[in-house]
Amino acid sequence: MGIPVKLQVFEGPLDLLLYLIDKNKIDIYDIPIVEITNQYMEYIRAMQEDDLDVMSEFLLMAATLLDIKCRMLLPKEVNEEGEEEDPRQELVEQLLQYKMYKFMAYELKDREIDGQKVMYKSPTIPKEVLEYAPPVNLDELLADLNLRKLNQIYKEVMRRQDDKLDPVRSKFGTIEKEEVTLTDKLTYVEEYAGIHRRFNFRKLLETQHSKLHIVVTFLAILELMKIGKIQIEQESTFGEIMITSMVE
Amino acid sequence: MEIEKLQGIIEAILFTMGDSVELEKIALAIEHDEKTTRKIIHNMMDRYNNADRGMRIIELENSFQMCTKQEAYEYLIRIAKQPKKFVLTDVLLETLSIIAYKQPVTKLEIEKIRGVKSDFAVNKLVEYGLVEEVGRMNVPGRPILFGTTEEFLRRFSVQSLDELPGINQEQVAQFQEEAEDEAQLRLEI
Amino acid sequence: MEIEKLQGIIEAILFTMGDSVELEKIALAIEHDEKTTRKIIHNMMDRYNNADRGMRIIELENSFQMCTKQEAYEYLIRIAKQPKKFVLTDVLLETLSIIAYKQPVTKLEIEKIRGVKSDFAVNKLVEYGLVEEVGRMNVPGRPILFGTTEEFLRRFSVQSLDELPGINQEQVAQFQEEAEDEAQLRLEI
Repeated sequence: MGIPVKLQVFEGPLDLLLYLIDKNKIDIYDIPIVEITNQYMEYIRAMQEDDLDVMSEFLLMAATLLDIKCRMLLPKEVNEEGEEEDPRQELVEQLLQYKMYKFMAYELKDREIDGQKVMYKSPTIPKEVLEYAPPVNLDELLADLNLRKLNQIYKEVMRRQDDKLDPVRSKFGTIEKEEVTLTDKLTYVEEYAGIHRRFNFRKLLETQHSKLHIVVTFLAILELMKIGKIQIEQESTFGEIMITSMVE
Repeated sequence: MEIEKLQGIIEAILFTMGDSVELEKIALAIEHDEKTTRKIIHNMMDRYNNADRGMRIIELENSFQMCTKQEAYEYLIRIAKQPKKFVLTDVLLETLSIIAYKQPVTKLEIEKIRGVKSDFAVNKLVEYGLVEEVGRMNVPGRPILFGTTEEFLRRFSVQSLDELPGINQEQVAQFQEEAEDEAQLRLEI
Repeated sequence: MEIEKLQGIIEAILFTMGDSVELEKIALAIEHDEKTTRKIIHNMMDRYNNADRGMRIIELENSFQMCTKQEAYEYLIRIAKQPKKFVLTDVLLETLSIIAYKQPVTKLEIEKIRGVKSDFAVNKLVEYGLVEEVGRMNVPGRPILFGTTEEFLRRFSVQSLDELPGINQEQVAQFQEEAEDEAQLRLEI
């Protein structure tokens, strides 16, 4: 299949797949995965996309297609009920769902055309009436809110933002090759624990400046926990991990 | 009070406010219960069907709003300026339809369906006032839940969410059937 | 066109415009001469006298305007007097906490922290009198800086912002610096 010189712009991998299915007049329940994968790969190779984010989405789908292709070649997988599983099933469901919302979008567009022919009026409230509008009732509004609660909310918001950043990985600049031994790290963490007594796991990792250091520090923590020199606790899922030194 | 006078008052309220007014408020103002008030308004809506009336009353969830009839549009735009409306691209419409039908929905769910990052689209829809945050999901990370606004109903001439074209899950089943039929058809050819 | 339909169109025009509309313009829109148009409107004015109508049309010089009947005022006041239901939703609380602890802060920064557009939330907080403009940032575009109001401090019995747990003026200064640096950065890009 030749690729048109001017590539159509696709909103995403599903959009491109639907286009290929439509173009080839394929039964969505019986996608010839080899052929479609080939066409799909040809398309993304021809795509002149510099945006890595956009590209990675298309590549992820390519990986999925290749995975399905492999599974199609292997003996059929059987589920708990003893039925054969079609490796394409999940993709088919995703495509159908996406297709439905695309269709609904067109329905909405029709509605919008009608909606545009209707006009509204801005409020013309006479002054005499406006004077009666009650002020905001702050007592009611702030009823069970206090500064402590507000502070908690703030902390939660900021933590959510921190989580999005990935404090560890966002600090990786260049990875330099260097020797880090577990023995060195064991000494370091032990000393750190001796000074700080009770400290935050995240804080400790932040003192480490390379991936290798972080990994070895992590191993050191596990080792120290095993031999009972430190104790680790985490109050809630995704909560802060606290480390306490058990050495007097 | 006679029903005519009540109708006059309701008309005045809807006219003055311009915006949508909650049924509850109208009921309180005319000192009748909500059921009666709704009945009166529905009755008015029928009477507005007359050719000599240029407005109609629309019901949006639990509020009412007065607007012009579609038929008057071609004459109206000779005088009135159409409020500037942003164009909804296919991407935005697609995202909007997912939010409309799946609400309340998180960005992650939208992205799973579309297969692409959707921050830009969701943000634009929020900016246009068609979509809003309706709360947070009670799972770790507490992701924001999105839903459509009253402005969405107005803009798409939908009286309530139930009225969205084919909102139910049956639609999915229907699509599946269609796809099957299609495949069947091709087999037969 | 039948007279009824013309009346409907004129009604729609006067409704949408809200303001007074010149006879000349109305005549042009309905494609009739001014004399006929005036006659039609006068006829409409009579019909508006009915008890079931809440508006009336008034003539001013050479224009017409639709307005609420005086009799409806007491009911309109009842609507206005009904206390609005104010609720601090999750969205508002989050935004308020960010403004309280990061002030002075721009809308852009709030949006960066929350990950979504926050115009609505900020506007509501301003409407509630909890948040206000405290100045403008000295960068191109001069974005508005928001901070909490005195009323906010009173409500939370905080003497000054220093007393907010976990915030001090140094931090505020630092935040502002950061924000400025960022704005600078954006300029350079």
